[in-house]
Amino acid sequence: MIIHHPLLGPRDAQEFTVLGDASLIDRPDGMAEGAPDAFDSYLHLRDNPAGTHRELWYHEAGDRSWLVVTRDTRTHEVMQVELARDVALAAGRGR
Amino acid sequence: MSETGIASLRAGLQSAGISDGTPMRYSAFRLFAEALRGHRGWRPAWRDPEPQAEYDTLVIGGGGHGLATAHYLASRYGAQRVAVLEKGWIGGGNVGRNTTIVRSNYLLDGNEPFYEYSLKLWEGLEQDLNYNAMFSQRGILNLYHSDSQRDAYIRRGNAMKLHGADAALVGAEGVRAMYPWLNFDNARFPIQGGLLQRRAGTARHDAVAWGYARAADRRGVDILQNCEVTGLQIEGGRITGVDTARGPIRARKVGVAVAGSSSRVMAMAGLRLPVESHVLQAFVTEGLKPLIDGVVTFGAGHFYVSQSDKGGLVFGGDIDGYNSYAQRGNLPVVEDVIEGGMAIMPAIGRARLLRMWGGVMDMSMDGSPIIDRTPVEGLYFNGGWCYGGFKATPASGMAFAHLLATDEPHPTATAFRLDRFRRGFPIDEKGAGAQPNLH
Amino acid sequence: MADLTPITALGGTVLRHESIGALRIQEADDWALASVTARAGQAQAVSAEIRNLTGLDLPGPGGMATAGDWRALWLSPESWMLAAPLAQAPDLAATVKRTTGAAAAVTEQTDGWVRFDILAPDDARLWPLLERLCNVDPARAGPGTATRTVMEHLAVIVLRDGPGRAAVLGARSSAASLHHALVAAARSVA
Amino acid sequence: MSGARLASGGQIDRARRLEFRFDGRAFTGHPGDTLASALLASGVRLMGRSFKYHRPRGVLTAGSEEPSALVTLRSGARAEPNTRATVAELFDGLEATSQNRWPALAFDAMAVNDWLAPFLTAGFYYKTFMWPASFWEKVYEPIIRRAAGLGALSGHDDPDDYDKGFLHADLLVIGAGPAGLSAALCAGRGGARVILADEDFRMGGRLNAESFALGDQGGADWAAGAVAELAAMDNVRLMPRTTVIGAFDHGIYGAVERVADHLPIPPEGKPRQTLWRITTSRAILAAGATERPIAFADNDRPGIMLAGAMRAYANRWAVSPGKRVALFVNNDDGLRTARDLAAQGVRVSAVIDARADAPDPGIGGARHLPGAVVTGSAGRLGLDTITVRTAQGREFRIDADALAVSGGWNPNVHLTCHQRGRPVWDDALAAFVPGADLPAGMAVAGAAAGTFSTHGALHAGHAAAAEVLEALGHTPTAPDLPQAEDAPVNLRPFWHVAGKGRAWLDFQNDVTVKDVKLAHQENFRSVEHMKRYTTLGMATDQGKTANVPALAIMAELTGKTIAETGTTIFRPPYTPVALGTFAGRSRGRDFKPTRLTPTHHWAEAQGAVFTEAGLWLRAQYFPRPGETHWRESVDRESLAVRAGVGLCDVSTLGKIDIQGADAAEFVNRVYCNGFAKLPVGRVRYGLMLREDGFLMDDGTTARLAEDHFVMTTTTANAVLVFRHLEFARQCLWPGLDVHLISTTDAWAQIAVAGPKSRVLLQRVVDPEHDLSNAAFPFMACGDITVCGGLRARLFRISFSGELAYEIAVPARYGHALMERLMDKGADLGVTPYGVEALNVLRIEKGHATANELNGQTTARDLGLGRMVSDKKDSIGAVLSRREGMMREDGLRLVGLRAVNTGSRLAAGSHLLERGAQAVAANDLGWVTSACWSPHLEAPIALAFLKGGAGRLGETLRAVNLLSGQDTEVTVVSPHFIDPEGERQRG
Repeated sequence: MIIHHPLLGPRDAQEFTVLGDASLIDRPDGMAEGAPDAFDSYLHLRDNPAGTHRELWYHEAGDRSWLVVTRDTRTHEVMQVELARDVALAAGRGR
Repeated sequence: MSETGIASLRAGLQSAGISDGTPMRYSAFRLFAEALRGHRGWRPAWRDPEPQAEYDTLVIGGGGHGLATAHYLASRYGAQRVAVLEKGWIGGGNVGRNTTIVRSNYLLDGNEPFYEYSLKLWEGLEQDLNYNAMFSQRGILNLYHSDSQRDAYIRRGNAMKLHGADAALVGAEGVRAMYPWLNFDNARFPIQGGLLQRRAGTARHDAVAWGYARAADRRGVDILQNCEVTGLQIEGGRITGVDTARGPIRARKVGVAVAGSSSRVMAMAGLRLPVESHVLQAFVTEGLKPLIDGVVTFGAGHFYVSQSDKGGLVFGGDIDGYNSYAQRGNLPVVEDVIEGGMAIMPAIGRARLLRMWGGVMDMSMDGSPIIDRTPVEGLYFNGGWCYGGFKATPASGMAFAHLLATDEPHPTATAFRLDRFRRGFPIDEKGAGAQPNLH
Repeated sequence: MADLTPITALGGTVLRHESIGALRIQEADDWALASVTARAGQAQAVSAEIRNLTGLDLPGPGGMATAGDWRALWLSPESWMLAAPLAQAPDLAATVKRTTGAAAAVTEQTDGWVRFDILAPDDARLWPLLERLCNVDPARAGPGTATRTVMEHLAVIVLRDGPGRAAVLGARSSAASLHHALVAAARSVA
Repeated sequence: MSGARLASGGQIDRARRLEFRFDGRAFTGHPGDTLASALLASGVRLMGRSFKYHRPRGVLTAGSEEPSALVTLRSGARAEPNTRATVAELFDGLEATSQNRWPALAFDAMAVNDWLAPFLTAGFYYKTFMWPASFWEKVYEPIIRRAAGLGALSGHDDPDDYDKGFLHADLLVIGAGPAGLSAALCAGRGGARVILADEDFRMGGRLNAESFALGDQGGADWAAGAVAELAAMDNVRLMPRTTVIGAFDHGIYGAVERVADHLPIPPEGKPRQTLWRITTSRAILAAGATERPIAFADNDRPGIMLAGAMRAYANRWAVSPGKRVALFVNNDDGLRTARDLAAQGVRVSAVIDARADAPDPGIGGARHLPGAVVTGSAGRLGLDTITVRTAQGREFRIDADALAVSGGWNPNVHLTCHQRGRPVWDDALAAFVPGADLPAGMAVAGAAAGTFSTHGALHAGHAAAAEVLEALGHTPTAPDLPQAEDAPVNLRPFWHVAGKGRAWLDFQNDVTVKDVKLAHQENFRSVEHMKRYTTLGMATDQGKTANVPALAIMAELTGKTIAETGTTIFRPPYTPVALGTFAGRSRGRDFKPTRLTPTHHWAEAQGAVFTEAGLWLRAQYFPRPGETHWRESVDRESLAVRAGVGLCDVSTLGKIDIQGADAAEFVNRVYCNGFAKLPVGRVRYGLMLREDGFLMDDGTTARLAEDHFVMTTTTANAVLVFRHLEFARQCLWPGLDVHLISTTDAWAQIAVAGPKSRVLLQRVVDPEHDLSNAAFPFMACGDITVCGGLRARLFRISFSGELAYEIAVPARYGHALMERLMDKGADLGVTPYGVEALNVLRIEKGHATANELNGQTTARDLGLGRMVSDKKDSIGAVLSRREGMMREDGLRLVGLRAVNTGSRLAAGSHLLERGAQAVAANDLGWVTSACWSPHLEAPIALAFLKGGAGRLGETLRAVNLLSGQDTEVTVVSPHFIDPEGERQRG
């Protein structure tokens, strides 16, 4: 596969490590009410779509950026690649 | 042929159950007799019936597990009015695209009794099914390359023996005696020994599906091919039937055994699963004269191999690592697997890779399966087999049949619960945590 | 100065040089290295400080810049590796840290890496070597680029100085494996 | 002798002779020959045996689709089983051996299977061999296994090297026939970066095999001219002998270049083959087409070959296939064979054409039999006669030692299907053509797309390339293509001749029309069921010639159209590829890189024995003269540490530099225990959890400044932890000001351990640094200098439980520092120790390592449950408190001490009560790490024990059922040595 890194352009997927669903960005607050159920759902349950899937890739043998790759799990076509940091910030994650 | 000869042949055919109306038994005699009459007497291995409007039990998924479930429901639990619904052709999923290894060399209490039970069912499978699935107990040897790997295998081997399975530890010289052409002298990770399970082996994967299908069909199970389930009918939290490509079918109980597509089917019931779909590639070489007697796994790379009866080296390694519903993978994993092969078996360098293919795996959060009820009454789930589903086929079928028939987990499958993640009872053989692509 | 004698990454007291066909592969240890990462919101300040110190304009993604004896290559977002002649900058990280202060995270990197310079008469004779080792498109890796990629399972940075010239930075601990890979590939194409 | 070399013609170099041997017999050929063409020219027809029935086999094709003429090429460790003689390029000294026969090719005892054929129908083995159960492995299967397989591997290590590489292009053209050459010319002239790959050693495709002209040139000459023009272009890379094996995601194509297969052995340092991964924006598949046979009884005899192949042998290799040649065709293209042979002076005796309205090719002396079919063949080990049935139903024999068969052509659509694409049936061509869902960026041109005429192929190739050029922003030049034949496809589908005998579909796997009928009868009717039940298409040729006729027959039987019946899926590789090629250089010792510690060469000089730790090599122990067993060395090293001072290279631990205003907050969130208030100049032990609450890693982390930490990880988890921290930094808390960089390789870190460690260190640390207990207490850290100003870091941490330090210097000085420490500590008895002694020392102290942190254990299991802070949100804290992980009867790390000091205690043993039966229900836990403690003079161990905290003092058994060991052990605290920690604080 080729991942079009938003900063570095087309790069061999062999330079990357895949983590999984990009919803792993949405880590619940561990000190909040209902944290055990929230963490169970966050860590364990997946939509696992046959189709568009947003997922986390890490440019391990590259610039060490975590990326959110939007990819079709039926065709492997990549529709979009973003810096995960930007995605997380846009989702309201900060400190 | 003389008159008396024909008469005695007829008598023989009758005694072998060869007359219309009775199930056809396979045997050497039957084969001989059919050969003499140009094989005109063989009947379909299973029927292609029209779907009925209603069944007691529907099993969604005409793969190994679904067909085994139907067989055991009918043969062990006396179930009637059972149908198996298959989207395409039976045996077309992972039972038809795996590397055929059967073993019970598991570590954890949640797993080992189940896989050992499965192995025992394998040992009687052909007689049970009257179908030669070519289960061959050629042994599996897990190589180790370090002291800590050896320690882990000693722990595992003892766990196996405590559960009644067989296990033996073989030193480097013992490995050399079994496979003298392995790379002992120029290895990056020298072979120190291996954990051997002699009762493990391989089977003819397609034949497992066909054997179960034929056996289930003989007991009246309707096998409905090209019958994709398009919706689940749920009323008041209870399942009442399914919609299919061949029309709606009502049922009291529905078991889902569609590993690889579990999330898609269970989503019809509004359920999210602790499962991701991943592609696992497998490989076979051109046919070669016998070289590898049993199954060998490399402990310092992603590679395992056996040799089929046709002579092909059948091998595989790790999953590609990205979510996928496409039954194909990419070159980096091909290279990774074969590098592992060449690391321990430099003698296979001139064998040629004939074919590579991919299967879609239900990768669960702990690498272990799920056989359980669901929040929807009457809807049962069997999945999360990762890439270990083939060996589990008999026990999975039996345990799922048990659950469907009795509403209770089978004694060997009590740990395979859906809520084990929430409750903190993962069955994590690799210790890789809740990341499916690491299992 | 310390009275200890260093060894090279390949474990010798002298640097290894190989000539294979038209290619030369040279172990090199004459760069001091320090990573510089802008603290939150400090990228412009760091760029200015580095320009003052070195004359370098810090390069963008995948790029490499040189100014006099100084060199900077892009590592990751808002992070660069600075290089200077080791003889003149024995404690490069401290020098840089004095300049950037709290605006940057600076880490000494001189000993983390091994460098092999690859010299060929021209690009046409350089690429047969590189294309056997890493998946880098020649059209995107001309002079002035610094590409982080993989060679024979090793994470490396491929620097392009000019036609026929490349340098490969790899982890110091695997210097021997990287050297072996380079030499084997050179023999294959020689 | 049937075949012979024609007096003239062919693309062979008659001036040079190449000697070769087949089954020990000497032959000669010429450069340009394949093994098959040279054997045919020498009159050899019998080249192999089929898989199941061991039927005699000759050549069916002239290309890589060959199912029959398989030989073992070369000998010894270089033996290559199952090599297609039809693509093996002849070289001087070539050695080939026939296979799957015993004792000889002409007298094969296993041919008895052919007599047993009535019993060995499709799937016969599923129906028998079940009684008695144990006989399967013992009796039946061994016979089957020995009979099966084709060639044999040598059992020796493959002596050749293989390369891998990466190429990039704007356009990859696959196949250098008329369409491919035309496409490459167009794209090359237009300025695109083009790769043209062809599996043959001579580019030109069918142009080399046909007799017709392109413009005023012969086809082969035009091809040679095109290749010469392309070779002169800088932007075009020609890759002959290169098979594109697969179309993978995102425009990546796998290709295998046979670099040295046409040489006796590869030159020194050069690879035998190279695996290329080609990344390209666009690809044009111009892979041509494959001819298919017509099935009739005994259609598998040597001497029966495809019409196009026979034409290729005559035109390209100047080989006459026989003395009397007959043709059996259902299409006009096949008739060309008759014309070409006749033009070469070969006697064509009959043209049998299944079409009643077939045109007469007008071959002098040949009988033209429209509407006729071939119903059988005869001849021992090769064709002598065929039986023909005319349109009128009259049957008679015709003498023929060669028969050309053509059932039409199948476009080579394989690569179009590698990504879900399904070919579609074209009734007009009676063939599958590429479907609409091609891999992204791929176009198909020429015969591969069903455009069979040369004129059509040339123009299609040009048009496809022009489209690519325009898409890439180049301007295509106008086509400059020669006049070429433009014959329409004239074919009547005809798949098999009905009859009683066995009519072969899959020549290698011995699948006949009868087998397909049986599959239908038994309800194996889907194409996948048919394939799997009969094994059709599963041989080394993957059914390139067999599949379409078989599914046409299945369609007949089910009453469906071929389009409805569909086809099986084509998978990579296009043709089989040597495994060595996929491995490249990553084999043997080079399987994975090796990481060496900064003191590796020093340790080597000391005679250290090394062990693998992940990719690292670490000194395991340092044997001294007179020590005959590793235990002697390890005991000595361990005791030296406890009594004096020892040195161990611990550089392999991961080191992560963490800086930023929020560094403390960050570290506090990734460790489950508190780090926010760690003072500058101090080190703390940290436990890192995965988000699921299980232990991920542990290590010590030092605070060098308010905004600067240095974290250490275990050797095994260094990469994993770094990845995890970057995930937390970028994805979870992108607003924190924190920055990470690995410094693992930058530092040589040496543990200086033992009561005399301070004394030794004071001799190398520069005098301004006060190492007294007051100034530099246990868990202190700081920047120092050594040996006259060398920057260094000192950590007062202890893995052994003794007074101990770890000192770090720039990696290039590690070797020298080790020598200096050895030198300065000579009078203190300083002793280097390896990881074995390190392990003994840490077991004695009760420290966990990878054996305990195996990903399945919790902080609570280690007895460290209280370290998981509930006052903060750290990764893993919430899920670490799940019910299943908080059980009172859960596992707990304990120490074990053998009751009998002479007994053995093995890691991996399980724990049982005395007298308890060895069954799972009685399993109390297992031994994680075990050693002989030279300090305690007893076997000791660490173990996870159910309810372990409450069982101290109990006597249990450590049982290893694999070795029969059953050892009584006392449960003790895991801290065997100095549980109060006074030594390390001293």
